[in-house]
Amino acid sequence: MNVVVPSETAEYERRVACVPDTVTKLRALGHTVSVQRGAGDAAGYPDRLYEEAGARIVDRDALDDAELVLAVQPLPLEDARRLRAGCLVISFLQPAENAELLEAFAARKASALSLERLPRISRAQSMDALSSQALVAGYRAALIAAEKLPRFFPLLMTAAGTVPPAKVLVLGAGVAGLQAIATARRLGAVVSAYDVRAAAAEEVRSLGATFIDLGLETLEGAGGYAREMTEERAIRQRELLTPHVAASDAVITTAAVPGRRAPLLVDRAMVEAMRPGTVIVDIAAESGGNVELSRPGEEIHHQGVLIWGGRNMPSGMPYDASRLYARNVANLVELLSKDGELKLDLSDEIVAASLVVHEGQVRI
Amino acid sequence: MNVVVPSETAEYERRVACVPDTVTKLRALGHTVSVQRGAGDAAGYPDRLYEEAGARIVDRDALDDAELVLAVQPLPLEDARRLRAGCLVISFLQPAENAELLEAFAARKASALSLERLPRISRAQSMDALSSQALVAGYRAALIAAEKLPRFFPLLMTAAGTVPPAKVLVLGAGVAGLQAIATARRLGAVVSAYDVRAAAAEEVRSLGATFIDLGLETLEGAGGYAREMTEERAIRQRELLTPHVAASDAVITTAAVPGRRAPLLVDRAMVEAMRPGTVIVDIAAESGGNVELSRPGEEIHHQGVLIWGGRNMPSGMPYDASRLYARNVANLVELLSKDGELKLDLSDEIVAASLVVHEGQVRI
Amino acid sequence: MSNGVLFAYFVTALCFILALKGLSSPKYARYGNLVGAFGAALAVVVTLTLHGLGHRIPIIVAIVIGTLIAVPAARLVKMTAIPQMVAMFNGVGGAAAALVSLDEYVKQHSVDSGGVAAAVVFSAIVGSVSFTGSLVTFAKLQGIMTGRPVVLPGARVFTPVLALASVGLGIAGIATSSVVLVVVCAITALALGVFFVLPVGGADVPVVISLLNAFTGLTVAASGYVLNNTLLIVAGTLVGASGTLLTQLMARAMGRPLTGILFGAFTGPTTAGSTAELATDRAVRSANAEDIAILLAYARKVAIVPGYGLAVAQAQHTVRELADLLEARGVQVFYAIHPVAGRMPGHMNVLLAEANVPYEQLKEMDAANPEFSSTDVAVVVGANDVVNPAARDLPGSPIYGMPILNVDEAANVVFLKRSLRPGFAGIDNALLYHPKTTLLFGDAKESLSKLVAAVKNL
Amino acid sequence: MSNGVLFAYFVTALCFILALKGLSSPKYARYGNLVGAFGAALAVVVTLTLHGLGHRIPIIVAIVIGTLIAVPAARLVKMTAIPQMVAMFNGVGGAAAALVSLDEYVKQHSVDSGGVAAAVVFSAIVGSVSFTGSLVTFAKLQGIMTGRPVVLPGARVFTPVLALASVGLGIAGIATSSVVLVVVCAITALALGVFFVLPVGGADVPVVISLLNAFTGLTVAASGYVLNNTLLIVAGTLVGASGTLLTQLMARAMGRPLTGILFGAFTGPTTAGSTAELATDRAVRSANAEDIAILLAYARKVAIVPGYGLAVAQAQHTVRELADLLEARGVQVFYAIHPVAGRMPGHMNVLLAEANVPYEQLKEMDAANPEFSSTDVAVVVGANDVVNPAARDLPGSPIYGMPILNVDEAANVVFLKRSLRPGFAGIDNALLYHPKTTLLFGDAKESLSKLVAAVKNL
Amino acid sequence: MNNIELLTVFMLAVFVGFEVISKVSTILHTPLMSGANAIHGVILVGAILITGVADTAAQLWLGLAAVVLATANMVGGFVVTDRMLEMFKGRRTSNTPSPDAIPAGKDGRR
Amino acid sequence: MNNIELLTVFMLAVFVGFEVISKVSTILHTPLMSGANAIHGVILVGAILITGVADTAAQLWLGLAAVVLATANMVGGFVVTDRMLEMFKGRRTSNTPSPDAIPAGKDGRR
Ligand SMILES: NC(=O)c1ccc[n+]([C@@H]2O[C@H](COP(=O)([O-])OP(=O)(O)OC[C@H]3O[C@@H](n4cnc5c(N)ncnc54)[C@H](OP(=O)(O)O)[C@@H]3O)[C@@H](O)[C@H]2O)c1
Ligand SMILES: NC(=O)c1ccc[n+]([C@@H]2O[C@H](COP(=O)([O-])OP(=O)(O)OC[C@H]3O[C@@H](n4cnc5c(N)ncnc54)[C@H](OP(=O)(O)O)[C@@H]3O)[C@@H](O)[C@H]2O)c1
Ligand SMILES: NC(=O)c1ccc[n+]([C@@H]2O[C@H](COP(=O)([O-])OP(=O)(O)OC[C@H]3O[C@@H](n4cnc5c(N)ncnc54)[C@H](O)[C@@H]3O)[C@@H](O)[C@H]2O)c1
Ligand SMILES: NC(=O)c1ccc[n+]([C@@H]2O[C@H](COP(=O)([O-])OP(=O)(O)OC[C@H]3O[C@@H](n4cnc5c(N)ncnc54)[C@H](O)[C@@H]3O)[C@@H](O)[C@H]2O)c1
Repeated sequence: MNVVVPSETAEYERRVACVPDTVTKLRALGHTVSVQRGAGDAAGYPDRLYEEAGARIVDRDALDDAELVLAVQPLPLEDARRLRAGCLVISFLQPAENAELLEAFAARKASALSLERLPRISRAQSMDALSSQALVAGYRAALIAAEKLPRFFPLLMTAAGTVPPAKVLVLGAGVAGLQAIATARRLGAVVSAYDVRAAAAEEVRSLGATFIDLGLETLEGAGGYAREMTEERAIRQRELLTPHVAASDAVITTAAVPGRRAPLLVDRAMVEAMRPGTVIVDIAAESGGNVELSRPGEEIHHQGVLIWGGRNMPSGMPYDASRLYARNVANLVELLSKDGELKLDLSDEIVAASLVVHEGQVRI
Repeated sequence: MNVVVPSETAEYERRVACVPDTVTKLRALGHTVSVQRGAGDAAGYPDRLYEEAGARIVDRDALDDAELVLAVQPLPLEDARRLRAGCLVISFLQPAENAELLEAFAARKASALSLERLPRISRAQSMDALSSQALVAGYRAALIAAEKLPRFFPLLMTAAGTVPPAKVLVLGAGVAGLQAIATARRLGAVVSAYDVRAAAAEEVRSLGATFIDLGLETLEGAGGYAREMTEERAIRQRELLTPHVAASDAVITTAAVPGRRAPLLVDRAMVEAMRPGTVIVDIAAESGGNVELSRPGEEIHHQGVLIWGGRNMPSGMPYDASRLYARNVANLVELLSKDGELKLDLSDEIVAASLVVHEGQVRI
Repeated sequence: MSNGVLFAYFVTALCFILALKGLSSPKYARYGNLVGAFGAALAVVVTLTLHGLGHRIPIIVAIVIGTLIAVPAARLVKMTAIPQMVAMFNGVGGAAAALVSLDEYVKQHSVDSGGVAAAVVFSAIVGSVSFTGSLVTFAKLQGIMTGRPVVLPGARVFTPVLALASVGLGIAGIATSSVVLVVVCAITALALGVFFVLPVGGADVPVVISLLNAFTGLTVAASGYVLNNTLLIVAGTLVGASGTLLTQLMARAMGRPLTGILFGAFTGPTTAGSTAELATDRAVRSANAEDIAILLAYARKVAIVPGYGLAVAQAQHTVRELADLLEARGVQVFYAIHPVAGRMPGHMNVLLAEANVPYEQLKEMDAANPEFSSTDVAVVVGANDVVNPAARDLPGSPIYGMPILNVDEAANVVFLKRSLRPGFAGIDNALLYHPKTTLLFGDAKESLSKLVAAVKNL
Repeated sequence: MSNGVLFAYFVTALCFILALKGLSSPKYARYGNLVGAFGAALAVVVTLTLHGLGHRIPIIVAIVIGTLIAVPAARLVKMTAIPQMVAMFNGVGGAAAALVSLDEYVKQHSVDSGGVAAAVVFSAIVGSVSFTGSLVTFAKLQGIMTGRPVVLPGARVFTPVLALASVGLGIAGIATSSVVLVVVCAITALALGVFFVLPVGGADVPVVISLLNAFTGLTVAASGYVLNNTLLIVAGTLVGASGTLLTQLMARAMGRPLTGILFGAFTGPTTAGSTAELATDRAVRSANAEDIAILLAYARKVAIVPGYGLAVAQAQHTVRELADLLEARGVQVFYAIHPVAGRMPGHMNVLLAEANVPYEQLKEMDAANPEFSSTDVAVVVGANDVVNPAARDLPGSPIYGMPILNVDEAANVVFLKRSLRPGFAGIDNALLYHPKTTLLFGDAKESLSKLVAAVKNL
Repeated sequence: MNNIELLTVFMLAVFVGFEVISKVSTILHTPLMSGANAIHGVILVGAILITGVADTAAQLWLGLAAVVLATANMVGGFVVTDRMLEMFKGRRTSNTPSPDAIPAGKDGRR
Repeated sequence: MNNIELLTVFMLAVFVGFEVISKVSTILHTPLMSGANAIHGVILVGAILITGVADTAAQLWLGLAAVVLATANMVGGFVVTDRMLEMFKGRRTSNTPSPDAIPAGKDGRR
């Protein structure tokens, strides 16, 4: 089958959906792989390596004959409109926000599989691109906080006096949050964290950090995710978090609820309660922000506090982010492939949940 | 005595030579402290805190009556020309490069103490600003390398496959280099290092990193510093280092020889031997650079390799850098103070070595 | 007896002490056993060559017969059936000792001192109890009868009555110099032996074997007293003392008081086995740190499989200590890291890096799996789902299809966890109940500390 | 003797065994000693009340005199002088045992069996050697004579001759039933004891005391044989055996073979003391891990002072293990971090953070210094310059003026380092030679591991 | 020996019996039990002695029965102990301890 | 007792003597030595016995001398051992071990 990997066109996107390693893997599954010229350049994978792995280097028109398109971001509308019938597109799709695109796929009788929709079951873990990219985001969030903070993370006792360790607060201890905790701890910071899920307390402690227990009830949603907060609880939570935020040198926020705007965890007053020279890294900035003042891709200075809003954070580490993403996608393709052909088995819960456009139908 | 702390005027300089803590200390020694309005702003020390510590907030004209001036960077010439006789200036001075400034001090019968010239004896460790600032530089160098590298530092075994750890090479294992090693190791990188001093091998290993033994003779200079390399040896060293550099994901260079141009450790060919997507952080860029292609304060992309040239690296973390610097300076002032008066005892080896202008004389 | 013979007996006693000493250290155990055998052989040969010994030929024939029965039995028995074999040998030893005392009593008909009389009765009763008791343990272990505690109706009253009766008969027999009464006493004791062991549950039987072994030792000492033979006294006492201590050690190792083992069936329902407290019907095998330490220390290749429990227990430094210790002993150790072990990607890497575990020792799943078949022991530290064979073998299981670490291919699997509770996925793990699996219950950090201490003590 | 008396003696023997057992564990040592004393008192009282004992009054007076001499001596002696006190007591015991045998010999004039004769000579010789040998050790330790090995000219030949002579005289005495010859034999042995101990160096004297102690034990056993008294045989043998083992353990703890201690002065020049290999004139006190472990385990407050050596040895995890162990025993532990310990600013912080030492346990210099005066033990792990009092007290020293950690204010200082070599600054550290300092030589990681093991074994 | 002397011997033997095995590791419980079991097979000496002076046929047969039983105890005991101890033969051999090597005491139910 | 029986007692006592102290920690070497030293003071029993049957004045004086010496050995030994062991009285007391508590064996030179 003809697999095509187009270059990403979105601004700030440096990842690529297929790396030379996974070219090899896809070919072993019986597919032919075409990669758009320069698609891997920004991620550190030059065309030469793809060729060595057995891919053809093509230009974007190859999309016309594609049977399987692998991408990171949703395809631009104009590309969707050139797909041939029966073609399958695998990428992040943000289906809730891209109704027009889904319609375009349906109109072309193309299928589309949204990686956001993969169920979080054990079998699907190796295809879980949300997890793998959240891993990258969490790691980078901690590094950025360390780099932006005008102080040391670790405790240092030196001839010029003792430098106390930085206090880092991580809000939201999902995949990204846990990785941020681990990374900040590695650098020597004193880390505490908060999350609404019941399991989070033990998970946070298993990384050697302190869990902040606000005494509020936990919010467990489906599939291991959190539920949305009521406004009342949100207010109470912010109130209780305020002293913790105010005492921190760096705050990293990672809270999310699938399919919703990110919960607001830190409002303006809380920022103003912080000391000057402190830093907030909000990796949920793109999906509405956990911090009232954060703007994706921007550094806001507010009363001496630096608020760093994340924008496509995994893209900041494109080489490994692409490697992980590409492997997720390749594992998914493996699941869908049979003897070199695609077989969309709707009785498989993974396919059923994530296939958002199929046979001319938008399935959500 | 009237101590004046002017704002730093140099570009990129965000540090300040006195922090509220050390105001208290200086006052305890019997001095009055005047801080220029906004001097600590960039470092995260607002005027309010200085006032609370008992400093007067003044404007720059206060330099006219200063008896002791504390600064980070060498004073601008015009400020030097307004000092009154007998005034002492303590700061980094780079005496070799600032002959005109020294003459200006001498002309005003002012004294100047260069922190670079402090002897590295045990007693002077608490005043050793070179060390404290190198500490900051080393830490930041590792963070920057981690942040710029498009891959992870640590090894991660995940559902999307295993990410190998980054290989980090540190060239020059002095104060900054050792701290860079420690920080990169904390983040999980596989670190190796090279230095010309004999003691370096054990020091590197004491941090859990690998020492690269090139089999060349060691170069021990005076005072625990290194000696300059002959050109012949420099070539041989680069030759032997090439495979190590080529195998690295990130290279951090920190080599320096006091009073000399930084030794050239990585030339263009060596950079070109590196894989695309790799990173070099040269914290010696300002003093000529350990890397042929580095430029202070710039990010150079050369054949896929990012070369990050450091420029005033401690300034990037001004809060703690200032805290350490200010304590160093305060400890020095304590040594020089007697009953609230300054007493320059030239029989003290610390004073003798670092006082570069005194009683109208340039002493070097 | 000549001084030469007595001296030979002395040497034998010395050999026995050295044998016990050797047997209590893994290094010298085998050697100790040989020394004991040498001593025993010496004593027998010297006795056989005694001047004036009658019936020499029949005796030698009897010895040959005994040997011909015992050696093949001991050589051919399956490893798993060794405990019942030991029980059997112990039983016949007890019988022999009782016979010797009785015989001497028959011969002298009446005895001169109260001490000797008491010794005769003692060895008749205790030897008989040891004999039939051992037979019952044999039957239980061999599966000839149920391994569950058997409490006959009225046993609670009947057993003490039987004990009193046999003592009473013995005293009466001595008092009246009656051979018949003493024989009847011995026969009563035979019944007593049966009732003594019946209520003991299968899992506790080995402790009882050890106790009966100590009994036999004391019987032999008593016989020695009757025969005025120092060797028998010393050897019997040695075995009696060490057997008693050993019984206690064994009971303690199982975490149960001796009285509970012996009489538990009368008092409560929890005697079925030492794992009764676990809320499961299937049996698991739990062991203590010393056992597992030996398993590890004498292995060639050990895999450490960390999971979320390692992180919860923050046992990363301790696990490394154990691995280092084993490596220092020449054991090859590697860490098998499952991609989703823990609760975040790379969780195990962060942990182990903190403990400075060299990266070279970490094997990712694909590299680790081919290793297990040549691995002697896989130590699963607080992991569960990632080694659950259901993911491989049980379509329909929620984790079916997830690749796992095939620890079940290792020769032995040791789990360190706190209970039989499942992990993240909430599903039971059949590997916990597998015959090649041993569990060490407790917090991972504590368990690992115990293992470290135990390995150091080897 | 009546059975009652014999039984009392039996109880005494039992008490002695329990006493030795108790004395070998820190927990029960005191109790063990009391049990021993009780047993001894029992035996003496029972003996005094023996029916038919003559000279009861003089005997009791003699006992009172002995007590009046011994108790004040034992109570008032300075702690540091206890070893010589023990030597003295041992010596008089040896003399007593020899006297008892001789007296019995004198009384019987000739002895019936060869065994008893041999026992008389044995106790005469060995008791005498023990007596004068102990006197010489006393003199050495008390400073009455030099502690250095004394090799009299010709001693190499003379000593063995003396030994042979005294044995020969003894045999002759027995053969001729001559009291005089046996007494002469004993007198020769007195001289032998002197020559035996003279060549032993002061540091090794305690080992010799232990050996003489075992000698006395054997003398007592021999006397028991002569008197046909089982209690004396058992007690004497117990002391002889445990004393012999103890002597070996002590020699091993000093890392020197027993023969080297006894005869080293004849063969080589290195007998002066166990620290002779250190290239220094000043004496240091080194100890082994067990001693230091007890010091630590029984302390209330322990300071750990890490330095560059900790980093070189990469012993951060082990030091934490030790600290955790001590804390678990209720000892208060803190880490005192000098600002320039190691080779880069914050070196110790990086290390200890890797081992996950809680930040709260770290005290910077200014916070740590006031703590030392209330600290029982400061353990200096691979640090040197940062605790060198020269920086405080010795103007002109290159490190003068550098603030240091005042570990010398702690009650005890323990250094873990590999040698007496100086640190970064290259200057000697007087604290190493201070009386309150103990050194544990070796790589810091290994030393710490040993300490961990030793503390666990307490 | 008189009774007190016997008591002394008995007491000493008890101590020796206790002390020599006081530090045994669990894994050796079963072999140690088995070895001790073989040792009390030395009753064979007693059996031989009484059989050697048997006067009546009954005594003889009783004695011979005791000899057979005691021999089985002793010989079988040492042999079976040796088999159990094979696992301690030495390190680096190919026969690694099997799960059976864990004393049955723990797993009577499997 | 005959000689072989004595030998047996002797052998058993040797084992007990060895075994009971085989695991002693270094810090207890000196107290243990001193305690053992006190134990052999039981020669006092022998001294009393011979003195009790002394026929001649010489024997009596010899015996009494032995009694005095043996008493000193026994009483002094137990008392001095007790003093040494004071440091083990219990934990959490204020008298922490002084450096003197380290056995002199290590530091004869200080
Ligand atoms: N890595 C990831 O990214 C990720 C993310 C989310 C979910 N998951 C899931 O998490 C699971 C990971 O598998 P796993 O095998 O590592 O963990 P697991 O299946 O959750 O099992 C952990 C085991 O550790 C034991 N344990 C907990 N605390 C302990 C302690 N203090 N001492 C000793 N044992 C302790 C528990 O048993 P006791 O209670 O009996 O002690 C439990 O059975 C997988 O199902 C995976 O899908 C992984
Ligand atoms: N922190 C900084 O920023 C910095 C920078 C440069 C220089 N310095 C200087 O470095 C010194 C630091 O003082 P310090 O007390 O930490 O170190 P130090 O004075 O250098 O002493 C270290 C001691 O550790 C011992 N040692 C080395 N390896 C060992 C091992 N494997 N096991 C056990 N012991 C070992 C050495 O003794 P043996 O050889 O006998 O074992 C040595 O005496 C100061 O003089 C300071 O001025 C500090
Ligand atoms: N079994 C699997 O395959 C698998 C794979 C990955 C993750 N997971 C589970 O899913 C969990 C969540 O994963 P995620 O990181 O993708 O989640 P996410 O990105 O949706 O959310 C991030 C975190 O924000 C938290 N959060 C939501 N609302 C919050 C609020 N109001 N205040 C504070 N915190 C809030 C969530 O609880 C979550 O931990 C993980 O922690 C993990 O346990 C399971
Ligand atoms: N005793 C004290 O008070 C004190 C205080 C601080 C530092 N020091 C010592 O001084 C040493 C150097 O200090 P620094 O960091 O300020 O030195 P630096 O900044 O002058 O040089 C940095 C490092 O570069 C190395 N270097 C020089 N030429 C090189 C070459 N050609 N190739 C590779 N490496 C080269 C040097 O050896 C040095 O380690 C420290 O490591 C420390 O041991 C002592």
